[in-house]
Amino acid sequence: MTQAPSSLPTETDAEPSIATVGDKAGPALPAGLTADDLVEVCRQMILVRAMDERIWMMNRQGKVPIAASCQGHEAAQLGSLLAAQKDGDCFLFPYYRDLALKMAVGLTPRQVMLSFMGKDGEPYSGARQFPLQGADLPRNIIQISNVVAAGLTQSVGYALGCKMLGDDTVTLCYFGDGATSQGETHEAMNFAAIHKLPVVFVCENNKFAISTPQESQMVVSDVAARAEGYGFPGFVIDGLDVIACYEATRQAIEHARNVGPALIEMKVERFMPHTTDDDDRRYRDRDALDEARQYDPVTLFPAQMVDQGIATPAQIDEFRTDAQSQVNDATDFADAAQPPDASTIYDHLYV
Amino acid sequence: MTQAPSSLPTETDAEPSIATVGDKAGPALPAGLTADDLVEVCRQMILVRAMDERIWMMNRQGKVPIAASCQGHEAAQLGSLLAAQKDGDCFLFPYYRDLALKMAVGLTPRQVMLSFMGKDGEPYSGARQFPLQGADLPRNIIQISNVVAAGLTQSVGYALGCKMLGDDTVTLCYFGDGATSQGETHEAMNFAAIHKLPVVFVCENNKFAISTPQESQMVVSDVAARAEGYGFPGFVIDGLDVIACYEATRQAIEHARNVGPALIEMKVERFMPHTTDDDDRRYRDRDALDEARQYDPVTLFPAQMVDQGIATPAQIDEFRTDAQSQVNDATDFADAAQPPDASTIYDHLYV
Amino acid sequence: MAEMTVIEAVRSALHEEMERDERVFVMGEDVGQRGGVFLATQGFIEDFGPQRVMDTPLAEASIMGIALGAAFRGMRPIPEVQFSDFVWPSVNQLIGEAARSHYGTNGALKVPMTVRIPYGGGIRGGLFHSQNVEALFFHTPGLLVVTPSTPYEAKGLLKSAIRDDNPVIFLEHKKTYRLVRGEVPDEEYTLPIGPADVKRAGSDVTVVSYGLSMHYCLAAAATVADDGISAEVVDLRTLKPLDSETILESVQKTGKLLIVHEDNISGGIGAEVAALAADEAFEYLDAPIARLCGPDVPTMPFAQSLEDAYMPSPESIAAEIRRLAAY
Amino acid sequence: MAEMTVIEAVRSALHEEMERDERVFVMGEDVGQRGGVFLATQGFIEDFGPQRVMDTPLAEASIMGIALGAAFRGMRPIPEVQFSDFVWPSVNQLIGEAARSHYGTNGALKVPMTVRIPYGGGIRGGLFHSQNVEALFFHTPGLLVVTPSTPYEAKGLLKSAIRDDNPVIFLEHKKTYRLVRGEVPDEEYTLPIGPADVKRAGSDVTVVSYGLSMHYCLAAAATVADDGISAEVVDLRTLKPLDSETILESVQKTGKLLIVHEDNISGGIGAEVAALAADEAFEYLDAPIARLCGPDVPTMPFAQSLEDAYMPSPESIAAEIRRLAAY
Ligand SMILES: Cc1ncc(C[n+]2csc(CCOP(=O)(O)OP(=O)(O)O)c2C)c(N)n1
Ligand SMILES: Cc1ncc(C[n+]2csc(CCOP(=O)(O)OP(=O)(O)O)c2C)c(N)n1
Ligand SMILES: [Mg+2]
Ligand SMILES: [Mg+2]
Repeated sequence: MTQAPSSLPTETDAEPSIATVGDKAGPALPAGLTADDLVEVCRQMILVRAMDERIWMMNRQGKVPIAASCQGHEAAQLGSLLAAQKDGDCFLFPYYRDLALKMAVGLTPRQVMLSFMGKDGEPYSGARQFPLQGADLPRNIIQISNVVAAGLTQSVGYALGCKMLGDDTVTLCYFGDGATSQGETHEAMNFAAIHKLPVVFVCENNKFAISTPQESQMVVSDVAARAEGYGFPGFVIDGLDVIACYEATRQAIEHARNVGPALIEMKVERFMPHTTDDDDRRYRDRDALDEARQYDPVTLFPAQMVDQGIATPAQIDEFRTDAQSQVNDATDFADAAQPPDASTIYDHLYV
Repeated sequence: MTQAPSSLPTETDAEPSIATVGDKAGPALPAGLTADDLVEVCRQMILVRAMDERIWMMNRQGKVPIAASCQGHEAAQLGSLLAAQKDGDCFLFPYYRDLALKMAVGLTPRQVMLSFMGKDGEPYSGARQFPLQGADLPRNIIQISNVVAAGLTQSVGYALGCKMLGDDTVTLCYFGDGATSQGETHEAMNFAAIHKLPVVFVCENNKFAISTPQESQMVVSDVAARAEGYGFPGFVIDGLDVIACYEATRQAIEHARNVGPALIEMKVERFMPHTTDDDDRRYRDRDALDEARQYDPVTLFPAQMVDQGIATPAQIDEFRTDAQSQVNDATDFADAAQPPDASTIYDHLYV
Repeated sequence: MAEMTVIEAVRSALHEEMERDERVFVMGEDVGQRGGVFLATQGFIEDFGPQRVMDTPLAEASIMGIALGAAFRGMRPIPEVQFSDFVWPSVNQLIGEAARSHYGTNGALKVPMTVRIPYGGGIRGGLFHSQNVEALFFHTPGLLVVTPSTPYEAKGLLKSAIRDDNPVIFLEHKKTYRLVRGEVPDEEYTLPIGPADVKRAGSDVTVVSYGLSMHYCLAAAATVADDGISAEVVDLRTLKPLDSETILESVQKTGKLLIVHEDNISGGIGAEVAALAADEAFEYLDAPIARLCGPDVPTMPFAQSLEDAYMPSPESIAAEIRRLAAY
Repeated sequence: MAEMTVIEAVRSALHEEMERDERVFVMGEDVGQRGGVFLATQGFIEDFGPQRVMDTPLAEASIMGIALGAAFRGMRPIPEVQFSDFVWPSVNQLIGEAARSHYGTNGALKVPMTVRIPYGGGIRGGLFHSQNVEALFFHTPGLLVVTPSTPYEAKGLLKSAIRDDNPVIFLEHKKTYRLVRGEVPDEEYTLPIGPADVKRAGSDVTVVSYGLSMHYCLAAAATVADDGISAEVVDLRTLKPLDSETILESVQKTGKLLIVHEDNISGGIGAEVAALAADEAFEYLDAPIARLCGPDVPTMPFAQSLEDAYMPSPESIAAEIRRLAAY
């Protein structure tokens, strides 16, 4: 039980593989992926980044009360999601930083902007909650709250329900490094292991919980090291590498469906302050941050796709233009939208 | 950090060593121990067992509302405690099954019996709580409640306080296998590791949480396997072997004081039902239980001490006689004692 | 009609609902081979197998979070808290998450989950095996809170709770488990969540209670009847929603209100019942509103003398009724 | 006298007490370099070092359990909950363990620990950054619960809390942090935990409140004064113990009672205040006891329109005072 199945990536795969992907004489496309898939990831990345930047700007204009940026997490979220989408039978419990994931499942920029501005028609909670929190059931997503780690046991319970009902569904649960300190994370992993549940734990480790660096959160260098104590495999992945995240998630889904839980730790960077309320200059080394930004996946991945002849420069340009116009449209649309009617405050308290 | 210090017992020491101890040509006494110490352990064991049996009987007579028996845990508790006592600067957070430990620190049989019968003069809580729950500060013991695992973070906080105040004290925290499932156990261990606190986590693993066998509680075979995920050493010890428990605790205390936390897992047996309220015939295999009882430390350890020429048969006989008379005296005393005055119910609500 | 105890009624309701609907399952510490520490699920593992009668690790927060997740998938979990005292580590999942899942998704998610919690004192449980935990759940919008007092109510209300699509906190008073016996229909029945029940009609004083102390109120009412005092005893049965109509009707009739519960007085259910009457039945009140409740100390101490000092009793209740009647 | 905001007053109290007593230390998420998300400990790490200004992992239960253990050893920890909404995973350590440590050891242990909790809404916090959590702590014997409304109270009460040997739940309303300014003495002072404060004297209606809504009550009282209605505003300041004397004195004078809070109405603090008056000031009451509180939905939704619909406001309070005055 404590051994990794041979098909799963081993820790040595954790070496940054962007260089390999960028290599013109690079390897064949990973199993199950087409060039179109990767071009689509380029499109999503560019769109998400444009949205993310606009949302931040709207906060500064006083129109968006709060936002958590996903800048630096895009490769991890989109690579991982691509595996879930290819699989076709996955259910997702994301967390508040998963904007790329929540958009790439099909939510429109207009819906996203309604959410951040708290307007009527908001898709997750009817604007009762912080942006994109609640549920998007048509797209297989539940995220009840932003109470850190509360979703982990729920995702395990969802996987249990699936198993009891005979579904083939695999549940993917996303969370940050900070969430690993919570007792419920331990409880969730232990239970999933005992019942060999079809669940993948996906840690987006950006090495900070708000201002608290990883070394103040844990002694070990990898969250994945905890998996062994539960008797399931844990893997460390370069979270700036779309393909590596895709591949690890793909194999983890397979493992989850056939054997039991797996833990994937995607090492990512948080390029922005924790949220729009945060000022990271108090605690974040600027040089280290500048250095990290050199590896921005939203710059590197499209460039590599072009280098590899998978995408054309024209396509990328078009994505950028298109993203700006979609973001503009969404902003205008949401700005003009109405807030929910005050009388609805009592709706849906009980079934 | 994840390496065990070379002085600590390694996992191979986990092999039952009673045979070795019992060997007439056995090894010299372990570091720091005298023959008198071991004879005293014999005395304590015999006394505790006599008390434990009497308490159970008193429950059947309707005079003790509830009791958890320590039968099968005596070697672990007394061996471990001996190390703490020899050290001379330890503070203890035991749990509800630690009768041997709570008695061996110096509580009299009369005090113990007052506690189980809920009478005035009860030493831990003034009979406000279940037996021997509360605190015995003169003997360096705190156990606020029997809410499983609640004491772990408190013990870590105590160790933090000691460190902040510049004490040399090492805090020992005792708990069962069941407690390891609780989220707070994870949180306590992680925090202790980060701050390199002087705390020893002592798991008395009797392989059952009430009726729930270890395999329904965890996938791994050793709780100690979790330690690595926190970056401190974990060790598996034969908990029926007084000397092994002494030695492991001694070294763990040293490690805690000089390096940081350590986890000791003492594999023990629970010879009795969970508590006087339990009926273990519903879930416990009788043959396995009978087999386990063959290794009763309260029978074997004194016999080995006699075999080794450390104790004399006459001494052991005297311990038995003496234990019975102490237990009789304690029972009569507590039976005749008064309940606390009803008017005291409002005392000590606030300082 | 069969006579049974409260625990037998609970067991019978659980068994029938598990037979009726495959999505219903129980989970908790020692519910399997052991059949639960109070034997609510005795024999279930033989009838339904270990998956639907699931022994969990000792970790309450996960029991609730996992039950909630399974409910999202359409299962109808019945997580058990072994003793109410151990519910605290799990309350974030109950009051933070479960209670808000429907509201916080604008109606998208349902939470068909019934949390069974043996609670209350009078059984020498001491500080950590006696707690009354109803006040927190009562204060949480989105939850239903049910407190049956008799086998008839326990069975009928538990079946309704299991069929309800809202999260229900189902509180079973431990001391009633074996102490209280009563008639239970042989045929299938349910009782609606919500309505209180006037367990004894009277005209001089209204006594509102629930759970174990409701029985003490009935005993007290019988006692004072000998002195010609007519007490009406209202059994709340459901705390949330509170049946304000039945309470107010009774107070409008008697003009005098006594609320009795074993939970600590300050901020207990009695405060809300008093506040309700002081607002909506103000014109009818002929006496100060009285509460006879557990004192403000951390629940019943272990010693018999101290436990007795804590608990409301038929005698102390009768005295309070007499005082009000004479006002 | 210096004018400062509530958060500045909190910071000043913390700093002074940490200077005064080496055993006082703060711990919590991001209290170190970040200085806390509300900057209550801004600059502290430079002054007191990382051990006494301790960043913890994201794990609330352990924050409380560890603080409690350190208090047992004689330290005087001040654990911070980043937002009240995240206190739930830790409540077992607070209401189960800390509140009972003195009582449950028959007086052997003391718990000199002050839990700072920013709470409350009106800041677009939505369901999970706005919660009122006072009712549970109010209902727990063994705790003290403090809810300052102004900088003067925040500083004086926080200093008393830190010096107290009982566990204190210190609730700071987030919206008052920067909104409410006021005079604070330059010299050392403390305010006693317990007494309420009559913030405005009046003779027609008693208005009882605390925290943010107390300010709305003052505004409402000023408004209705223009119509010749004299409202007395009682700021509870401390919820536990509740200053029943001040409340009852006021009600005996005015004969009319309105309780205002932002927390959900059912089972909130207002219920206890109403129950108290309905019992002990019954003979003086000239009108039904009224409560104007948050509705029974899971706290303030995120959308501005819904948040506004939730919150009591000076206007809605004034209307309620007028209604009572006219009764
Ligand atoms: C239980 C709980 N405690 C505290 C918070 C406040 N908080 C929000 S996010 C956060 C840090 C989370 O860090 P991590 O899990 O690493 O995710 P990241 O933001 O870095 O992606 C904290 C402390 C919370 N939301 N929930
Ligand atoms: C939080 C909590 N949940 C449940 C219980 C009920 N309970 C008491 S002891 C116990 C089993 C504990 O097993 P373990 O930790 O292995 O200790 P052992 O009794 O085997 O020595 C349970 C479930 C409790 N006391 N506390
Ligand atoms: Mg992080
Ligand atoms: Mg055990």
